[in-house]
Amino acid sequence: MTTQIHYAPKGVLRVRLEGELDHHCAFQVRRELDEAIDWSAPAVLELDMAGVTFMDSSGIGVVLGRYKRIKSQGGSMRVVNVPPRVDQIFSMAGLYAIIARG
Amino acid sequence: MTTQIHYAPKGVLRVRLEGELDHHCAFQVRRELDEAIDWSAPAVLELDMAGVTFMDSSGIGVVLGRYKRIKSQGGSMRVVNVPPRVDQIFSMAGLYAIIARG
Amino acid sequence: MEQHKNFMQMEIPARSENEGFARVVIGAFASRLDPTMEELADIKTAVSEAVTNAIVHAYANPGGIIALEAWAEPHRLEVAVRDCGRGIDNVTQAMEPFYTTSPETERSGMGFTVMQSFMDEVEVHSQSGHGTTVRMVKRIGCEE
Amino acid sequence: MEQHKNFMQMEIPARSENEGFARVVIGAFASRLDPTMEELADIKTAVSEAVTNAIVHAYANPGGIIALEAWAEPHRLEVAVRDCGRGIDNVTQAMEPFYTTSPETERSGMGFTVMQSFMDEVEVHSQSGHGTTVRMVKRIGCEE
Ligand SMILES: Nc1ncnc2c1ncn2[C@@H]1O[C@H](COP(=O)(O)OP(=O)(O)O)[C@@H](O)[C@H]1O
Ligand SMILES: Nc1ncnc2c1ncn2[C@@H]1O[C@H](COP(=O)(O)OP(=O)(O)O)[C@@H](O)[C@H]1O
Repeated sequence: MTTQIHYAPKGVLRVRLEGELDHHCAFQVRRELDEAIDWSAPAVLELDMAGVTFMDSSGIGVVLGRYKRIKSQGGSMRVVNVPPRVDQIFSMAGLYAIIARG
Repeated sequence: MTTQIHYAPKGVLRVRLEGELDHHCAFQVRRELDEAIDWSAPAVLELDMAGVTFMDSSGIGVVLGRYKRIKSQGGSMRVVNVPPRVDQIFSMAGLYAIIARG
Repeated sequence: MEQHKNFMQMEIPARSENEGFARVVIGAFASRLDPTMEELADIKTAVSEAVTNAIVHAYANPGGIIALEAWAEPHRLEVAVRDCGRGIDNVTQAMEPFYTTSPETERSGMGFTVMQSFMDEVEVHSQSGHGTTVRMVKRIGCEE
Repeated sequence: MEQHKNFMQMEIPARSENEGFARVVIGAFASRLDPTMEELADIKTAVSEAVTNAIVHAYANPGGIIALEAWAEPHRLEVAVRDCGRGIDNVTQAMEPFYTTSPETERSGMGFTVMQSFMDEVEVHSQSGHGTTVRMVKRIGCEE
């Protein structure tokens, strides 16, 4: 799994995830995202899921964990370009009750 | 593995092999080739190997077996578009001493 | 051992780098049943959950082993993921959505829920201190 | 069991439909060593030969089992293919190019020769009536 991080204007942190998001790579994704969040203190974290070819419930933890972190800094979060299978798992976990889907 | 069979003019039987040529599919390839050989009694059998993505020593047996069959009918045989790895295995078996490479 | 069905049984160390490997193996094994892309993804996801659980929860120390077994018959794949780890005291509770004993490592507690929603049958056998077996069945190419 | 290297061990029925499956499995396992396409093809071809031999030669009756084992450490893959079949009386002779006991089914007798030319080490242990183990080593990412 690779993460492409873009610091957009107006405090939007855009991150594009690519590859398989499982427990094995969750640690690394989490670390990269948290570094970017702490460094840029964005108003909005936007996760672009278009390139995610596989995700299991480990992905729920990654998204929820970043949501908590950014919320504690007063920011918000959204996920965009969510592939159908990822969407199914996010819905199962009731994620869209707290995180916007762009 | 799929076989595409073309009966060309002047007694040339052209067969294009596609996929993985291993022991598991050797039986089927052999049967299809032998049917075509017996039916058309070609002067030349041309095996186009361009689409062969995997081959082990089972492929040597398939080629040698067809060579014997067509030779017993007075015909000849050639292999064309041989991918490097297939070529390596054919060379190892000394196949080009008896079968032309087009 | 089964002679009529085709089967496989594999043992791998309980290490996270094997999660992706287990998915490839079950995917390649299941492909002989000619599943749809969707069915294949269901199977890989469920197996990924069960294997990840054995890696995350079963063993306190490194060196533990996970067994992945599968049986194929027409229109039906059966998979078992076994460990010899700590086991689960209360399986009913463990299978509840959002229940997790590892919130600190960002486990969501949704592993069993994902398995149940992607497979046709999920059965968990566990004995405290002796290990856990998750047995799952997926019907393939059948109308719902 | 090994704890330092990563390993896998798998058992499958000695049926020809499993030849392709064994190639996918060893390919996926070897890929963690970051082999070149060429090295990967060498490994898959050699394993295909050994697995095919166990399917073709080892068992007189259906129901036989093949074990595929692999160990990965940096720059080195070790693979073993085991069967509990008839065994080989004369291993030296069996390994000669073009030697085959099954010419009628168009075996070429080049299986062991292919294994030897694609792998860095090939060792055959066999006991008449008890089975055969082919152990192979491939060094990966090393200059010749
Ligand atoms: N193989 C296992 N060995 C021991 N405990 C397990 C195993 N699998 C699951 N559990 C227990 O069941 C709980 C729920 O599992 P699950 O629904 O997959 O959620 P998660 O893995 O996110 O915690 C785990 O938190 C753990 O306590
Ligand atoms: N696993 C095995 N069990 C029994 N005999 C074997 C096994 N592998 C190889 N042999 C014997 O060794 C011979 C040579 O093997 P090989 O070089 O692979 O050629 P081929 O498979 O084309 O016959 C075989 O014909 C067979 O007699």
